[in-house]
Amino acid sequence: MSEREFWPEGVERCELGKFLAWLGFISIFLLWGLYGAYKVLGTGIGVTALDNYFGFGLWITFDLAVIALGAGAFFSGFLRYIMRIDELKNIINLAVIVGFLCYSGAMLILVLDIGQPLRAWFGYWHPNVHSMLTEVIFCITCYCTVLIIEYVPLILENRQIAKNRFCHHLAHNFHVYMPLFAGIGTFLSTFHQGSLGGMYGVLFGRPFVYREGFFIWPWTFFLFVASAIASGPAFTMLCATFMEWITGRKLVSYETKKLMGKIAGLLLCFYMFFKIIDTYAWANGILPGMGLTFDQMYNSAFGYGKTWLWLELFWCGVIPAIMLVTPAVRERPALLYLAAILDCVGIVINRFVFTVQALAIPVMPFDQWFSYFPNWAEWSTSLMIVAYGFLVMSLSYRYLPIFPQERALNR
Amino acid sequence: MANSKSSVVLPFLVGVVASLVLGWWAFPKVLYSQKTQPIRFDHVVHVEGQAMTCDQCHVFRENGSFAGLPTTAACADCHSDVQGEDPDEQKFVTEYVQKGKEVEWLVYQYQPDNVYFSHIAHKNLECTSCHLDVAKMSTPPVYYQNRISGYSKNTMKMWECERCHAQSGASNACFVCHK
Amino acid sequence: MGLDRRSFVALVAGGVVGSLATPVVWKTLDDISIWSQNWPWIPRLRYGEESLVPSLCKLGEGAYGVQVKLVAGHPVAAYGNPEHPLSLGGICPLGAASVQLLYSPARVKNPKKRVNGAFVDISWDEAEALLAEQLKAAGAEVALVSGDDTGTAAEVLAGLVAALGSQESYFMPSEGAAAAAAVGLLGGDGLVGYDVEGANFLLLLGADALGSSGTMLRNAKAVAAGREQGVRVVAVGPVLTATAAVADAWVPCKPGTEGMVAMALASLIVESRPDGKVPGLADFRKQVAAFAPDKVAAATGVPVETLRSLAKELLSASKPLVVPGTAAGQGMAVSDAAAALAVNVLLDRVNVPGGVMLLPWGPKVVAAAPDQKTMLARDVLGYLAKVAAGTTSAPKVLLVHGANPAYALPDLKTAQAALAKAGFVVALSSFMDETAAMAHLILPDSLTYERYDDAYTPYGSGQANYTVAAPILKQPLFATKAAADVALSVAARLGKELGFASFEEVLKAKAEALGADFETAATGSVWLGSEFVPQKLSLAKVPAPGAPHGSETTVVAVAQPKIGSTKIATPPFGTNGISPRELQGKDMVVAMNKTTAAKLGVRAGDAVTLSGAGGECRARVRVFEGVVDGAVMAPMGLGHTAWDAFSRGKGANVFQILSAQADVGGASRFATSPVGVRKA
Amino acid sequence: MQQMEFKVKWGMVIDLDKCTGCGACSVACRAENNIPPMVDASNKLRTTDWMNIYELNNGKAFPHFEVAYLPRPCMQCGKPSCSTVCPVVATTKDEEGGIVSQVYPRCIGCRYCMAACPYHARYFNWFDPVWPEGMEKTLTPYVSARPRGVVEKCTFCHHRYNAAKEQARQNGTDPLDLPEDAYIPACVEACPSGAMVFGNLNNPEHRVSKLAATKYAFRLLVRLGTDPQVYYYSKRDWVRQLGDNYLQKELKGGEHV
Repeated sequence: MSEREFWPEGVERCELGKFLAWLGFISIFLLWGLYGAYKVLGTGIGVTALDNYFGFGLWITFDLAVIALGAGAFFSGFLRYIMRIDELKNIINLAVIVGFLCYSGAMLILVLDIGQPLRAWFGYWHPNVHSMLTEVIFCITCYCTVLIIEYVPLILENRQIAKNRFCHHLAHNFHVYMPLFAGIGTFLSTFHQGSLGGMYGVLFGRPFVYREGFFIWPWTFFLFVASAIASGPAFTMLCATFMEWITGRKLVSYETKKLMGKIAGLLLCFYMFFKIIDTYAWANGILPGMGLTFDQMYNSAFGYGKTWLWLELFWCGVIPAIMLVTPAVRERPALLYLAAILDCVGIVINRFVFTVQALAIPVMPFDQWFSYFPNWAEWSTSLMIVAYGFLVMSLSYRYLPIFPQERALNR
Repeated sequence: MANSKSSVVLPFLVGVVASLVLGWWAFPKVLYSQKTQPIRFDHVVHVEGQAMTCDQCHVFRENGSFAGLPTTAACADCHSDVQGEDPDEQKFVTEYVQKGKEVEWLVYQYQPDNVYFSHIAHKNLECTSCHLDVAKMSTPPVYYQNRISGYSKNTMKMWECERCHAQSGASNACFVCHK
Repeated sequence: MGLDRRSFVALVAGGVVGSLATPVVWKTLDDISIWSQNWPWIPRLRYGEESLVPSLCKLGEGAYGVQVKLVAGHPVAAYGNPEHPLSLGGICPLGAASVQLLYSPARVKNPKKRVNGAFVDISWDEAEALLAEQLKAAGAEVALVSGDDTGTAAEVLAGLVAALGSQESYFMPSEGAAAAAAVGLLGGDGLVGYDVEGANFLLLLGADALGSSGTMLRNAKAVAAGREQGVRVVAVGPVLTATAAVADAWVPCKPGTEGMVAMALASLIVESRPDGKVPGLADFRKQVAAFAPDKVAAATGVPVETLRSLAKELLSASKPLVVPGTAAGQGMAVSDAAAALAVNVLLDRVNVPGGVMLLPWGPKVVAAAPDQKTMLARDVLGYLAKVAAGTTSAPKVLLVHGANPAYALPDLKTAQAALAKAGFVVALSSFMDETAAMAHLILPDSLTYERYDDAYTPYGSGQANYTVAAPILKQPLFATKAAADVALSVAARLGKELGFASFEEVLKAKAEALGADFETAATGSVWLGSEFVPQKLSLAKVPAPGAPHGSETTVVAVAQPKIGSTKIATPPFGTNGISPRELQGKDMVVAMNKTTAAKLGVRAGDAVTLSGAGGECRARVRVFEGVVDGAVMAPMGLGHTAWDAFSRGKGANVFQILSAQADVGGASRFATSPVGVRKA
Repeated sequence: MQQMEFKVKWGMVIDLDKCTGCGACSVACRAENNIPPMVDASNKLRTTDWMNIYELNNGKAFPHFEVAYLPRPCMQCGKPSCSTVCPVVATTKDEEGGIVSQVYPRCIGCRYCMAACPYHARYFNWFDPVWPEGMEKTLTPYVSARPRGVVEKCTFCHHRYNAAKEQARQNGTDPLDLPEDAYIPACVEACPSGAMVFGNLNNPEHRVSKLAATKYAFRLLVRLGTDPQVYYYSKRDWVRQLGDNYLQKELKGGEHV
């Protein structure tokens, strides 16, 4: 049996040698990351650049960012299966895989990030119901399971596996119940995206992230949900485009991409509207209440200047929001992709400042600013997760029929 | 179809039963190692033979802390020389008393360093509500040690402490028992 | 019966389902997490009966009582001793780390001799035989440097040296020696103390009395208690010391001008007290005439109004007390101490409650030994300088006891050269310090907790006192031996009997000489003396304080027990206490104010080279406004080259740039020194 | 979450006009609580100092410059920002006395509590603890040695509270009505400057409650709502002002602290 027979029906893939070379390239990063992980798990988190001021750093930023960007999975699923936007069937499989990679990757990073991974199950056995993190642990693990359930039928649809009747039926049955899983996923995902925001919003000892009393306590909950669904679809669409660029094949119709862009744009407008109000209310309400000023929250000498704010809210917020809701912009691929990239970058910056800048700001008046820059142990392991994503995605692309339009578009 | 069903159900049930047997019977045997005390201390000889009371050896100190097991020096108050015929007593005197060494007794209720237990706060309870009733034993029971955690099999688990505290209205705050 | 694939899958599935109903998964999961809570490579705790045993802490300057907590007979922590008059329950950072210091990686664990440049372990018998042989060969050309100026061990060692025919026994420099010399200049005699508890206005002329100098624990306790009764504290000095930080006022003065401030105050006091009946007042009037406030103001940087108000406060306070000193806790000029004493005399504050107390010298029990007064008056710096210069012959055997002269002396290169010239250097040191590292023979001293030790009236005590510490451990942890016992044993080998078989016997004799009961003293009860030596002090010969250094910039050395002392380097438990204000990375941090930094053309964070008369060292600049113009504040205790990883290679040793400036009575001042600063 | 009320509330008052910043409290704490020594402690963001000492200054130029030293134990907040966020109930404020607990065998090392605490009172074990050879024999029996990967913090020497209660039981007195000074943490005991006072804030007879009630007492960052059980004391206005954040206009009134 030739390797070709494992490919989805009617599509072309590159030579096996080339593919293996590509996997070899990816493996360099995987191996480097595994070495980093070995050092972290074997000797302690001290090998990273994290410290007692920056207990959260690149890893948590990475986790929050990929979880936000992976929101394309649940939100596309929600629109496709619950809201019945049929057009999205062309990209829903990709969205599911991206989501799965983002969530499973985040969980792998968390294994490294917590000091005692052998006790990780305490989150279930000894939960503190008042902690937002408990909610996050519950929802992320449950949602990751849902994503696995959503991913499994895709695997079963492999041409050779599907020949097995049981697998074929199983895949079919999964598909039948997909709206149910999409519903559960939407529920779980909304909650934990919110809880992630809530995790910060409740930190009343951290004036940069603490939010209360505006709409409802803590309103970062909703801002995180909104920002995730505003960037997730854009990221999924970018993934498709990136894969097209690498493989040289058309995978998703531009119409679908435009639709994803439009969805992202509308949600980004919604998010930016509230985020700007939030920022204003924070600067003029919460901060003065704590005896602090807006200016005290920024310090460019340590790398936490207002540039980040401008980048996040204006250049990667307002600008892409306007671009994405403008039909003329969406018609031009370069502008659509640019806007989508800006959208994603803005959300990543948001997660970064919430995680790192929040901790860099001295709260006690006699305390001082400190800088944090991740070291090799954090970069290598984070890149390992990216490489893991590339690996799974490469295999999925080569062997699974994830793009229903591929045959037609490349005819 | 019937044939295919039986070829699934029967092996499945066999699997279930086999794992139940292995899990409940074999697993504990593998999990615990067995140890015996370095000296076969005979409580009966002391309690019945010499009419000693528990608190003659297991004393509270002046600051309210509990001495637990007596030191070699305390035992040597009586056993400075061999008193009887028991080979373990002889061993104790020659190996420990004369060399000034402490016996590494195996404590059935061994709790790790992160647990704080105040005996004086529990002094109204019977010793045997937590400890094995060794006072009636001539030979100390076998000590089962968990190969993974290193604990004694008899070590009280946290939920047991918590249950009693809850029932008696004592605080279950973490720092009541942890350090 | 064949097992097809399907049945096998079913069997496995059944096994998995069944096992979920057994403890296998759950118990293993639980046990693994319990394992992670008690990892075998994490040390276990030791339990047992607890007790508190009194002892002494002599790791810093001075000495005070501590209590050591024993668990099952093993020491685990040291606390202050509330019963001890110099602790009153307080403890210094070195004392708090003293139990762990028993296991310091820097400890010398057995005698060592140098063979071809490297140390070789030898037995005690061999070591003592070697020392005896060397001493025999040296004849009278033997010298001793000791850092133990309160203990009788130094007396035993000095007795050995004297028995061999040498008078070259010295203490390391101290404030106590300078203060005693000042008393001598005014015609008095005795150990100097301050009744801090009784004073209600404390003028600290340079002394970091609550931070590093004298009986600092007891001073701090006294001041804290006095605060509520309205006691005022004013700290005069070039830098904002720990004491100045909590004083009611800090009066900055140029480095080394505290004596001139005292003279200016004296001139104001003399003016307002024309009827004073102090002996020698007429001569003193002439002397202070040169120190009129307006003249002094420019030289010291202290405004005339401040001088006047200080004088007024001294005059109006019912129990004022002037305490001289330096931020370095040593290197005080005798003339400065004399000027401060003169103010106390003018105010009639000698041997009165709340005043300067002149206390009896400790009794001598080793007949051959020089007495305490003689020892304290000898100038080790002068001796070593002459040895280095070749004007005095180098000793053939140099005994170094409880001191680290290769690290902790000004003009360090000179001191090191003198040590290098000595024929055979014997380090009676508990640790591999810089002196031990260059010695020919190391005879490791036991630490106080492992042997007998004692302390008689450390400098600053308001009352004569004597503390005996009995060994806490039944035997030393390593093959170490009390230096005094080594001296007695070697003396016996040489046939120069010192009259005692053991150090314990010496201490018994000491206690008896004081009228103290040895048995109670050895169980922690401190003997207190109530005698004062009657004094006939005269102001006729108060010397003029030395003029400040001509240099534009002056380094001001600041001692902080948290970093270490002249005797010990930063202990393992001390590294955390060293802040970025003192050490950044591997660089010592020196502080100067904005004006000085601008003048020198340096900025915060700049690496600079400091150059003194004796050498250079590297530092980083910190801009700190608690330093007078023209002064550079430098932390002491850094820059060790021996010891262990906890202290070695961290920062620079400020003694490298401190140089001694000759002062009256052959003594020298070195707490502040001229320094050049340039960008590195 | 509801703030728990306690009959006994252990508290500390630190007189910043007395503290010389000598560091004895910090070393005593280290010895008492089995905090391992650090060979290289130059990166202060990686050191473990349950009792950390800050240097404060009035920001003025020479010669009007002043400093104050501020030892910072765990504030044992009435409304802790840390314990509420812990996902696994490893840190709680649930015991009579109001000491915020930290249970090492429960902690999973997520460090969320560290992110939550604005006082930087929490420390992470970045590596397994190492004592120089033999020094592990000086470990006290009071506090378990922590493995890598868990968070730790000051507990007001909680073991001394336990010991005081045992002593009270032995003496037949009420363990919840301890006399003043029956229980004091190691830092307070060590302090040579008499700057630290410890006792029951709810007992009006105890010195802490008297000092805490004076106009010179203040607490750190109360505006955030943490309600600390550690008070500071200074007669110097500028020192008290540094206890919390104030807007310029708030300082003009003079009634700020």
